[in-house]
Amino acid sequence: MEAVALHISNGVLNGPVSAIYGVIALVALAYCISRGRRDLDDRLAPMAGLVAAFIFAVQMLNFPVLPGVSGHLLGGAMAALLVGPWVGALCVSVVLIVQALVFADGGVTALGANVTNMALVGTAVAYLLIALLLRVLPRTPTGLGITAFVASVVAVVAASQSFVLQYALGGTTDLEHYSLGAIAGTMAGTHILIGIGEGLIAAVTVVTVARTRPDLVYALRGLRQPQQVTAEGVAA
Amino acid sequence: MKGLYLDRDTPLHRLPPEVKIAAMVSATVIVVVTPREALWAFAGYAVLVAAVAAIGRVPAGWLARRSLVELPFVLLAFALPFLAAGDKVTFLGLEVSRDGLYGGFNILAKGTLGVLLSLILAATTTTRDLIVGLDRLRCPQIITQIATFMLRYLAVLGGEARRMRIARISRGDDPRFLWQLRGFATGVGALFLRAFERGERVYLAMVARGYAGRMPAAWLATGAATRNQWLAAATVPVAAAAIAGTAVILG
Amino acid sequence: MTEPLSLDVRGVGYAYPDGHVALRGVDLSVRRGERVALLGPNGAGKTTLVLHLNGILDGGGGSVAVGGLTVDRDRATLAEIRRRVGVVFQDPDDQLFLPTVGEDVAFGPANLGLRGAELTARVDEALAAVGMSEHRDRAPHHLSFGQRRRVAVATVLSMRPEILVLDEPSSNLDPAARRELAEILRSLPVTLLMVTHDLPYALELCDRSVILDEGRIVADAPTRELLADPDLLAAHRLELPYGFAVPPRDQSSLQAARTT
Amino acid sequence: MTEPLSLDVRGVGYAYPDGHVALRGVDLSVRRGERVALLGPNGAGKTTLVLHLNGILDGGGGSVAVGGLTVDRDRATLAEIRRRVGVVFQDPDDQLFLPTVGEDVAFGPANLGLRGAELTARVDEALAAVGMSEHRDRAPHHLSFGQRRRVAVATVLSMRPEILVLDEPSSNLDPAARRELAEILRSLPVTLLMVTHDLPYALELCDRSVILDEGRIVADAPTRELLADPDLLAAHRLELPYGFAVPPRDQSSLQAARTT
Ligand SMILES: Nc1ncnc2c1ncn2[C@@H]1O[C@H](COP(=O)(O)OP(=O)(O)OP(=O)(O)O)[C@@H](O)[C@H]1O
Ligand SMILES: Nc1ncnc2c1ncn2[C@@H]1O[C@H](COP(=O)(O)OP(=O)(O)OP(=O)(O)O)[C@@H](O)[C@H]1O
Ligand SMILES: [Mg+2]
Ligand SMILES: [Mg+2]
Repeated sequence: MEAVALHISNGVLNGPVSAIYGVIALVALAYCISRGRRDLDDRLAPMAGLVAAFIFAVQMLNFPVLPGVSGHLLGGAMAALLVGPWVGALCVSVVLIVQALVFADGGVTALGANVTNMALVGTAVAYLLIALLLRVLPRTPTGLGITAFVASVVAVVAASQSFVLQYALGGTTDLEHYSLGAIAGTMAGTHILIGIGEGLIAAVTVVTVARTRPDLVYALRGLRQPQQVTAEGVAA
Repeated sequence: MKGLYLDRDTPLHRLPPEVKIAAMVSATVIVVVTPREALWAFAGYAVLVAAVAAIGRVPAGWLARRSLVELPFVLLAFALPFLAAGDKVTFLGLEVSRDGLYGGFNILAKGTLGVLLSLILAATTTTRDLIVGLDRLRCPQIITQIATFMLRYLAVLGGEARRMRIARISRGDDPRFLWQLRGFATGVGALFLRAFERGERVYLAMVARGYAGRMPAAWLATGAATRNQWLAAATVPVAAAAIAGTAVILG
Repeated sequence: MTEPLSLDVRGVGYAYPDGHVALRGVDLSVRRGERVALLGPNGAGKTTLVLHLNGILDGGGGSVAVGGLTVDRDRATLAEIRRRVGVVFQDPDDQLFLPTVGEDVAFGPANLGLRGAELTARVDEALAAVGMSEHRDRAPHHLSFGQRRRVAVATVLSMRPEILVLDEPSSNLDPAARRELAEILRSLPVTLLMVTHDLPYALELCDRSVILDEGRIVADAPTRELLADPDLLAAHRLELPYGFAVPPRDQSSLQAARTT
Repeated sequence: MTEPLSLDVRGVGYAYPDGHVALRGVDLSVRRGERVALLGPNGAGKTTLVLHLNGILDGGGGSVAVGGLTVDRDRATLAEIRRRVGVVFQDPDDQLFLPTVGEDVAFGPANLGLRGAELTARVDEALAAVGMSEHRDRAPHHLSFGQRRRVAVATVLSMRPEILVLDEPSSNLDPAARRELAEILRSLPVTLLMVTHDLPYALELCDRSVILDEGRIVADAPTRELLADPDLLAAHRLELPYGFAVPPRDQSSLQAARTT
């Protein structure tokens, strides 16, 4: 498969499948909006903007994975770690919407499919893993770094498999030399490499933030309360 | 952030953003649902797109260069005739799959037309207006809010990266590449944090001036679309639908 | 007291997320229409205190009330408080974010619900007050630092707040702009809290001064008295600048008369 | 002349990418060891001129030479010029970028090749000079504005440049820090160009002053003479602050004697 850029353009998927995914994406986003609204306070609103901007910027860096094959980062895991699953999914969706409208990157009719792969599947898988890993790993910057890395790799591969599924359901052309299994295998292979690159960036970013501003990491929420300071001193 | 906006003064530029978005999306949907065998419908669309581009004074060369984002899918389109299943036909002296040939054409034509329509929208509408348009199309506020901040933060990221560069070169450092300092990664982390803290202060300053989630631009920008403007913009999807309809009936 | 205090700060403490304690129990009350200078060394906690006055920072204990309304997390109360208190930040780059100067100055009043001609009039007036009318359509980040500071002041003047809180408004202003700002501030019928390191400026504008040091209020007295106490000043890294002599009282009121 | 000029600016013009013209032919020469104040209203082009002195901006015509070396795009020359000229920017956020104060102050001398104990000594000395030694391990962006300004000064002091260019170094400093900085600057055997809006500070530190307005040098004279010409000052939005009187000459030299 040459097309590893996950921004599916118009005409790759047939009408019904595009429409079904459009509906799936709309319903899921509506749910994310209702959950995300509660999260989006004075701290998270600017963070959500920055996470979206950061994902936007790193998605512009297309880097070669194999000769003739290039891919880009997806950012779902980093979003889930920093702003949580609901706002995280919204951030990635905003990136995809703006890319489709402003940079003609990814077709508007494939927006539902693109949102499903990168914003929904990517963020959901990442957040499940994060929730799991943070239960076993220590809640230290190192633990968080490992979590970010693993979640990124798995989420990227999961997003690529979601694309394979869409192609199997509604690809406008059947392929003969490639069985579905082979396509899935190739996609997984290249996306493990992309995932490793993404995992490194996500890990370093999240670790830097966790070191200086642990209050900003959604995944560490509830660990820190504002300290009470009185004339007598700092209360524990 | 400017995006792909081309600063001109044309009827297309003056059209309110919400009608342009609606027209672009509906025209794209019509293109995508057109049966791929209706070859000449695509020729009709191409003429339509060229006409719209001409009204917006969007140069053809610019469109050609910018549509390279579609490249991976073009490669897929050219590969499909050789990879796809089904009967074989001879095309330009090569034995290829008929289904693959159609499939390749399908992706190429629909993909290209879609990209061109998006590019025309991007060339005639500023990013800020696009958000105003989304807001007027009843896009949930949380989405437009994140989008506004995203555009704002792209500028902050750029600004902070520039400041960091000046800080370094003026103290005797000689970077060939911005993030060479302590490896790409630490640079990214530091930039992220710095941009966040700047953006956080900016956000708090906005809140201090009464910001509550909606940019005044959404209601200040010169009036929402009039009926006539909706009608004018509707000509594009309507023309596309006419082409599609004719193609289906005749084909 | 019949009228509620404009600002009523009681026992406010604050520690930054990295654990650094900035405020250790601040008490301060300001009556309506008073003009108070907030003095103190670098790192004393002045900016941190300012950020508490409209609920941007909180949660470290103590309470802040503005015109009788207590700052808490309730959105409606916060919105009302932010409508009353206008804050000019120390760093103009934190304050300006829109693509043009005009839009930035219109942002606050637009959020208050102003539209059309009324909004335009507010913007014109605020820009004229800081001498930036001709730069209305330029991008704020393409201005000089001092020009940005002036626009930052305009973004808050245009909101006509009841209480004006300024964090070092005169820094980076050219001398004429510094005096013009003093004239504007003197002419406004508002409660004023001004952070400054410029003691002559404090004397010129504010009858009362408080000194904040290490997160506590350590002095609160008429400015003229404070400036006459070199030991107190020296204990908090304050001192009168080279060449400056506190003008006799009558001359200072003369000066005030001349400029109004 | 036997010795090359420290700074030799000839006919420098500059327009920003958005078309705004900031400099329209600036001529300025500064001899070695001179201390010159650069005065002028907001938006006059002072910062733009400063950014030309170490080649951060260029290409608008004219030439800049530093100690005989002409600023051009050649990497080696630029590196040498940046080693000689230390610039303290108007906005401390433009200066500080490393995770801790100590690293930031060490960055410049480390680029000059210093290592180990020598480097540590430089950093200690520079931080002590601005009174920030105890904040060595903190993150610069978690400091107060005035603390950041002090660290910004330290990052350049630690490089011991031959020519020190400071863009409003005293703004946001508390009064004691302002005086301490004056003492440091007076004690350094360097060529000094200081942008300031603080005329008493200019008088205290610099014998010579130039006024820049609308991108041109409009006056160049001993500071004392300039400040005695109210019409000239007023024409360029400069004026002496409230309560300030130019001290008689002997007192000013007394003051200088007292502090050295
Ligand atoms: N974001 C931050 N994170 C951690 N500590 C901080 C932060 N901002 C300020 N501080 C610390 O809190 C203390 C008070 O800072 P604040 O900015 O309120 O001082 P200030 O009185 O305004 O000083 P200045 O006159 O320099 O502006 C200082 O010791 C400072 O180092
Ligand atoms: N990045 C920029 N893009 C466009 N114009 C700019 C930019 N920076 C400054 N200018 C303009 O160039 C002129 C000179 O600006 P400069 O920053 O040099 O002024 P300054 O003398 O340092 O003023 P201040 O005392 O306010 O710091 C001003 O009119 C300003 O608006
Ligand atoms: Mg402060
Ligand atoms: Mg300047």
